[in-house]
Amino acid sequence: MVPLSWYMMLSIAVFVIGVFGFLSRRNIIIVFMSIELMLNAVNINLISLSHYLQDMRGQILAFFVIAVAAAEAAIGLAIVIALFRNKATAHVDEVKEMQG
Amino acid sequence: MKLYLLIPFLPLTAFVINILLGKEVLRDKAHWPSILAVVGSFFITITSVLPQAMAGKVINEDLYTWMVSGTFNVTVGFLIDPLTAVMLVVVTTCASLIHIYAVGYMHGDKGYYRFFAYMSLFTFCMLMLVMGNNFMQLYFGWEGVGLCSYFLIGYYFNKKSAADAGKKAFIVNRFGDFGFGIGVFMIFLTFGTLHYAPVFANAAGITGQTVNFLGWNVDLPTLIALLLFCGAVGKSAQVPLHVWLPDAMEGPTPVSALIHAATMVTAGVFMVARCNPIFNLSEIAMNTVAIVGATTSLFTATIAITQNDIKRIIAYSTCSHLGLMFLACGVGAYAAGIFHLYTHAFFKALLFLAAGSVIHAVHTNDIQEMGGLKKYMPITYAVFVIAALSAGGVPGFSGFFSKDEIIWSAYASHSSVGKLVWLMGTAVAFFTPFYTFRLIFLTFHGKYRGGHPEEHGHSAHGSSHGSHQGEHHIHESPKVMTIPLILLAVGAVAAGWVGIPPILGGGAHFAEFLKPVVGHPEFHGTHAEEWGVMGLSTIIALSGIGLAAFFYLRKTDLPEKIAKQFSGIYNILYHKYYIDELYHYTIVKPTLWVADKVIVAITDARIIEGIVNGVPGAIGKFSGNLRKVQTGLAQHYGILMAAGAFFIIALVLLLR
Amino acid sequence: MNFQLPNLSPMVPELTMTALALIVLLIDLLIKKKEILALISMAGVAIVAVTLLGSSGVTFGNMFISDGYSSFFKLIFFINVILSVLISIKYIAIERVNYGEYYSLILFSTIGMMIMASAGDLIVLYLGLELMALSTYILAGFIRHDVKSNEAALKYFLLGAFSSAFLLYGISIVYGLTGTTDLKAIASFISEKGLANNFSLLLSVIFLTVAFGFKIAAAPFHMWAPDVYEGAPTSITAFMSVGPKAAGFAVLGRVFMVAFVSVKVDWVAILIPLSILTMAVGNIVALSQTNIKRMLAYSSIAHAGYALLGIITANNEGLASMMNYLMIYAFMNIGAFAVIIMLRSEGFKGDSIYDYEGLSKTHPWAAALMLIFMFSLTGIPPTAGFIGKLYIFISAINAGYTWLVVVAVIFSAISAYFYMRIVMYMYMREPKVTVTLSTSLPTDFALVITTVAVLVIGVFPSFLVGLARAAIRGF
Amino acid sequence: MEQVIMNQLSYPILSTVIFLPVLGALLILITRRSWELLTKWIALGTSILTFIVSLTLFTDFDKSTHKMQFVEKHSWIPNWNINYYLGVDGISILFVLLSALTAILCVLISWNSIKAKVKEFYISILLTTSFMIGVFCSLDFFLFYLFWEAMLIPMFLIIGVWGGPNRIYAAIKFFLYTLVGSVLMLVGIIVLYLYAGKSFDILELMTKNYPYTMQLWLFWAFFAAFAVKVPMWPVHTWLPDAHTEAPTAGSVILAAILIKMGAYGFLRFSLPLFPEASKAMTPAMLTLSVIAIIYGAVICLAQTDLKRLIAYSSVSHMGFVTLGIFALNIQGLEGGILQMLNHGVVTGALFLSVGIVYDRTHSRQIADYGGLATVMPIYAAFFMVFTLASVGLPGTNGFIGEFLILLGGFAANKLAGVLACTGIIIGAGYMLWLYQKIFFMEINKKIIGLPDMDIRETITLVPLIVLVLWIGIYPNSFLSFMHASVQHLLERVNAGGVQEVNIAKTILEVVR
Repeated sequence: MVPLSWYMMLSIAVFVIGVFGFLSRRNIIIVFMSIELMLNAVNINLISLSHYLQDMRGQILAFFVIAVAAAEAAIGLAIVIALFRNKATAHVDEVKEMQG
Repeated sequence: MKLYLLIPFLPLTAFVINILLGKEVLRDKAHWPSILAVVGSFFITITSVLPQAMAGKVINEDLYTWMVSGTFNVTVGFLIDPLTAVMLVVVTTCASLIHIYAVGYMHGDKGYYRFFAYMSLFTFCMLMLVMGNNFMQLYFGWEGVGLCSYFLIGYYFNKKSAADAGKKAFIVNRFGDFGFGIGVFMIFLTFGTLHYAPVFANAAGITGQTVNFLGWNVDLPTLIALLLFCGAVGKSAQVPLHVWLPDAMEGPTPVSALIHAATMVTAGVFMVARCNPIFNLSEIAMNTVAIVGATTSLFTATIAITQNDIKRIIAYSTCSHLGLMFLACGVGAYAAGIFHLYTHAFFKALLFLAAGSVIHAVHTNDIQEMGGLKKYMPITYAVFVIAALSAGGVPGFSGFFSKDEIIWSAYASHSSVGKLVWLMGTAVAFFTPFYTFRLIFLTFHGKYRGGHPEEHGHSAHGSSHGSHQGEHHIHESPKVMTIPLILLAVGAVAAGWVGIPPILGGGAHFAEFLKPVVGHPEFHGTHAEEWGVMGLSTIIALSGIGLAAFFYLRKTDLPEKIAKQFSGIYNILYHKYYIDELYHYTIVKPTLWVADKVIVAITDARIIEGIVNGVPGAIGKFSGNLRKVQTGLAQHYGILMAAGAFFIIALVLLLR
Repeated sequence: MNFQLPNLSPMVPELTMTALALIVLLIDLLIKKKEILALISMAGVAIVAVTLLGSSGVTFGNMFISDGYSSFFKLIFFINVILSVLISIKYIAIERVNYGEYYSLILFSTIGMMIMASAGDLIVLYLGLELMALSTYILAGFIRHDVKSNEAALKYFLLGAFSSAFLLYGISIVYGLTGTTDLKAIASFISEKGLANNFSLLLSVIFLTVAFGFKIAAAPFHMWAPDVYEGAPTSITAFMSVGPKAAGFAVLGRVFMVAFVSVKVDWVAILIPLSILTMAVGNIVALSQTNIKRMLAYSSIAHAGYALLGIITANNEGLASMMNYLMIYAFMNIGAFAVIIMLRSEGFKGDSIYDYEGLSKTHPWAAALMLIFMFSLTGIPPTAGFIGKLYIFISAINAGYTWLVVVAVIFSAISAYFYMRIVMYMYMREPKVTVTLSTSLPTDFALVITTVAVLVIGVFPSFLVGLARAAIRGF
Repeated sequence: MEQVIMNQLSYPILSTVIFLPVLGALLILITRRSWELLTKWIALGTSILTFIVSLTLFTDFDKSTHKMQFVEKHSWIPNWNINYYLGVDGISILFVLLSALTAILCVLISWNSIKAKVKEFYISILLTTSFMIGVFCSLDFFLFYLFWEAMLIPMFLIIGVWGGPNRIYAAIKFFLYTLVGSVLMLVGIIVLYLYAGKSFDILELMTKNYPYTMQLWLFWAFFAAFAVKVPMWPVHTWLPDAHTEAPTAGSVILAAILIKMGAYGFLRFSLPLFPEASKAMTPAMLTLSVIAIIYGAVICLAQTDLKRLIAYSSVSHMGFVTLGIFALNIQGLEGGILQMLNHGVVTGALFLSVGIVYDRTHSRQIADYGGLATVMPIYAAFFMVFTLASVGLPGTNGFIGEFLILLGGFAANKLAGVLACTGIIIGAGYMLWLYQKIFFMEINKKIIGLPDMDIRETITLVPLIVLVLWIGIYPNSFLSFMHASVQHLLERVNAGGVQEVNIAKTILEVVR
């Protein structure tokens, strides 16, 4: 039986990777992927806890998270395409028209 | 009906009539309301108030309550007692004669109605001051006369020197009133009321009381007396605060005669006499009054010798005589002081009016440009000599009796400074006749020195005029001016007879008349000493006249030689001991400098404004920097969010 | 097994609202004149507001609570929708984005908010939040041809997703600790098991604070707000500055006061510096703004700081004052945005504060209204802004945070400067550019509502305050 | 509540006095922009009507009791126990009348000097008047604070829109100065409200005793608001700017009424609510007042701008008022209140006169004037009376106020009294210097052909001349209003804590 703490450790690791990916990468798509990564880290955590607690809630929430993540991805890409059409850039750090 | 109420309110009505109707309606008839009012008051004083006072009947009634605030209750009330009666006589007689004189003197002046309006207002304030039955009304009259003197000195307001003189008079008086005001507060704090009757009745109660005043504890009666005396020093132009009186000569001559000779300046002496119960309680206060009086008298007498402006000489002589009055009060002889005030009013007013008539004729104040006027203005000359004799203290004239009374009471009094003050008094007795007769000889004797050719408008009195051939232009003043002169001359001679001392066979009625109010100082001194002192002062007076004659009649070049030889002393005297300049550099200039540099520039502009504009400015700058944190990059925002979360975790860990 | 439908009566407002949103979506296909859609949606929202009255109760195994607290917030959301729709009818026509989806997206976002307000369970809360967030992301980028709008949407999306990740992580930890996601169950679990100073619980509280802090634009997490408010279409900025913020506070109030009530000391200690920082950043940075939308963004951050005071008092009175504050904030904020929209006409952006110079000469009425809103936002008495602040300060001082109120009061005095600057430009400067106002009936109607509300509440606040107190009674 | 006498009159007089100007403002709002004359007449009519109505206050006021009169109390916001609670007593009644009178004068003086945005101007003037009267009549802290802050808005506009060249800086400085002060007071009010069991009723708050430390904190919170308004020494720099930049009517309102609210605040709130704290703080307050007197007076000596000089003279005069108030004895308090009234009349009149001259020469520099007495003799006479009143010459109202204050101040603290007296000397200095510079000496070529005062201007100044002389000669008609209320105030202040020695304990009794 794999102890719960290992899953927790995995989840934290993936989450941290996601956070750093989000903060450092220049390409928007990579940034999207790191958000997905963070969400999946949470899913791992939820599933392992749900199994550990023998309770269905975690898994139900995991499903919802996956569904929402999908919707988010769709909207995110739509926004990126709209932006691309106007400003032909795929790099987050070039999107700084507004500041101060 | 309280007839005496009319005395102050007649001039008030005259003032209101003149102010409202003067410009359009009365124009050059403006003098009628004022003259009628003041002569009316004079008539009422002589017929009803004086006899009642002689009969010993004292009136002390309140008209209406003026101010009520908690236990502080002040009324507008009237006190008629012998002292008030004397003052009323002095004020109303001088005022009436001077009003009549002014009709001639001010003839054709464009502010004619304004002049008479202010003169009536002045008479009203002086009468209220004199007749009041509480310190508040005294203060009211006090400031009222100060205001009128400001108006009248600055009458020729388009002249800068006149406007400055008016302002200077008012502000110097304010310095005096500063002490006087605090004195009045102290009286209220100690006695709980400001009315004369209760205050003087309980005056004895506070002997020996000490009070903590600004840290030192001071004997109460001395403190009150000295504070009141501050006011007197300011108003009666005594030494520290005398600078305004000579400049006050910028005003028209009737003003100088009435206000700066007969009435207003004597208010100080009246106040000291009125408050004698308080002054008697403190030895130190009495001595200060005596010493200040004596020094002023001597000090101004010496300056008068060197002056060349006819009115300024008489002004300094007024200061000197006022000094004598304070000297008398200081040694306890209030009656003598008031008696001198009474006689001084006549001959000093006469001197001023005569000088006015001279100026009116030659249109210049500078005696060096006059000379030999005897033959053109016989009446003025005669009257001038009578006044000079009386002022000089030549026996037989009123001046002699009152001055001698003072010198004798100084010598014979118990006060510790008596002898010193007596010496200074006799010295003054020498200088007074000297500078008065110097004036006469330079003005009326010798040949006419008015040589300046430029012609000037008739109405500008101050400036010099008259070419050599202008000499025959000079003529005697019109009737309306000479009659008052003659009447005053009679007063100057006869006024003194009412107070002839017992030693010369007189009944000293004046002192008896004032006894109930000011009491009678007990003197020690034999008849021989009295004769000795009187003789000494007479000899000195006559020698003064002789020296003046010798200097200015026979050897006219001598004064220049002496002046050059002792030029140091001469310059000091001529420049009035440089007091004006001293005040200017020690008080006026530093205050303006502080106002200009320190306050406007530093405290207000830099410190307070600095903070008031600085703080928002700093916030603005900080907001500019804080704004830069918003770089526009989404990832920077993400970093900051993560850092924020991390920061909170750290916070929680620390707090646990 | 018998399938028994749960009692849906508390859900009636949400259901009708969803129906309305779908209808609007369908009708959009059929008709050309999009204004009709606006009318329909407004009428629909009015109907839903009516249904709100009879809908109190708990359902779905108390995952969905519809009590006084949630209905008060729903009232705020409905007012927000109606006013936003009113001011956007002419505006989106001018911006040439006159699509029907605009209205349905607004309705979907409102549904999300309503669910958040009634969420009794962390999962339902998450769903409501995501529904609101996603629809608002699109709305933020609605002006497709304008780069600024796209950038706003992108930033909002990225940071929104980032914060919802934190939210989820927080929820998972709580779930791990207490084995449940139901707020009341969590509370009873914490109090029984005595998890008071358990670090992981605090960690989850912090993660939740981050997520909700992002939603209400509290200080360290506020960076998105200025850019998104400036970039997004003005009507959406108005919508966003009230709706999601109020929903954020609703959730913050419910989760912290119900679930974490026993660890009150800790989260209050967290929220105090947050509130001070929010007020500071909001008021100070606003001083040096030249774009009026950006300035109002920072002012809305500052107002979030004041509302946080209500949460910090951590008692019913505090929550009532916070609710009252948000309602008043809704009116005055949308009023101010309505005036900005009036300035937006064909060739004239009307964004910079210098465009307001001499407005009192050219359009005295618009200037007068803006003056009222500016004074209300500062919190000067005859206006509602003062009442909001007063109620917050009374409850805060009552809970012993006098020093915090002094700090808040000083910041509101600082805020006076940038609000007065607008009044100063309008009244004390000569007009440089001739401004043609694009007045339309709906915008005028919205302005009338907001001005009347600001002045009436300012002078007779007892109705609103009473409503807030009644709403909190059942909490 | 035994403290209060309900309104006996048939109609709610205080509410009418407060809301009549608002009604006038609404009327003006409706009139068309081009009918400027109609706007002016409506404004004048309303202000005169308000004044007449407020006169009935003057006649029906019962001087024997310290209780609040003409009281109206209606519940307003029950949730916080706030009522619409109005009442007037000896201290506040005079200022209601002064405000009503000033409104008329302001409308008259700006008849043809205000050209731009006439409608908004008269609306602001009427609103300011109504809020000011509201401040003086309100007995509920919330209502007081509402009027206190609301008055900032129209005043901000008056200074900012119709002011002089540097008006924006002056308007914002005025606004922020007052706002920062009053928000601290708001915190104080709420703390009081909560401590006194959730009640905003001032009279009820006055009956309670508060712990000393709390009193100190609250005293300083209230001090922040009132000291800015008075203005006391360190926080006065907004006054010269606001006065010089405001239009004539604006500076008249500022000088006549606005400044009085600070001192009124001390009287109505700081003294009765925090007696021990006030007593402990009196030395500090007296020093600040004395500094204000001397500082204000000396700085006047160095001024070149006419209005700025009069503004600084207000700082000096208000220094006297605060000296009177914190002397904490009957003479000081009554002198302070009377001096507030006098200062309102005199400085209001001085600003009106400056306005009259400003309308002709459009210059405020003293150097541009000279010899005006020959050009405009009637104007010179009027200005002379006001200068004398400002200098505090007996027979004018200034003297009565100043004498009582100095008497009270002297009794409270001799050093303060003596130093304050120097203020009179410097006061005489700068006022006479000003009068001489403008009216005497050679006629300045800039003012050769100036017309003298016309009917409208004379009508504006005549009532003030009457007031100056009336208070000067027979002050009891005004002092009698205050006796009961001041006595009650002193009992309240003395009741709390150490028994203040009644200054009238004269040695007289000791002697007898």
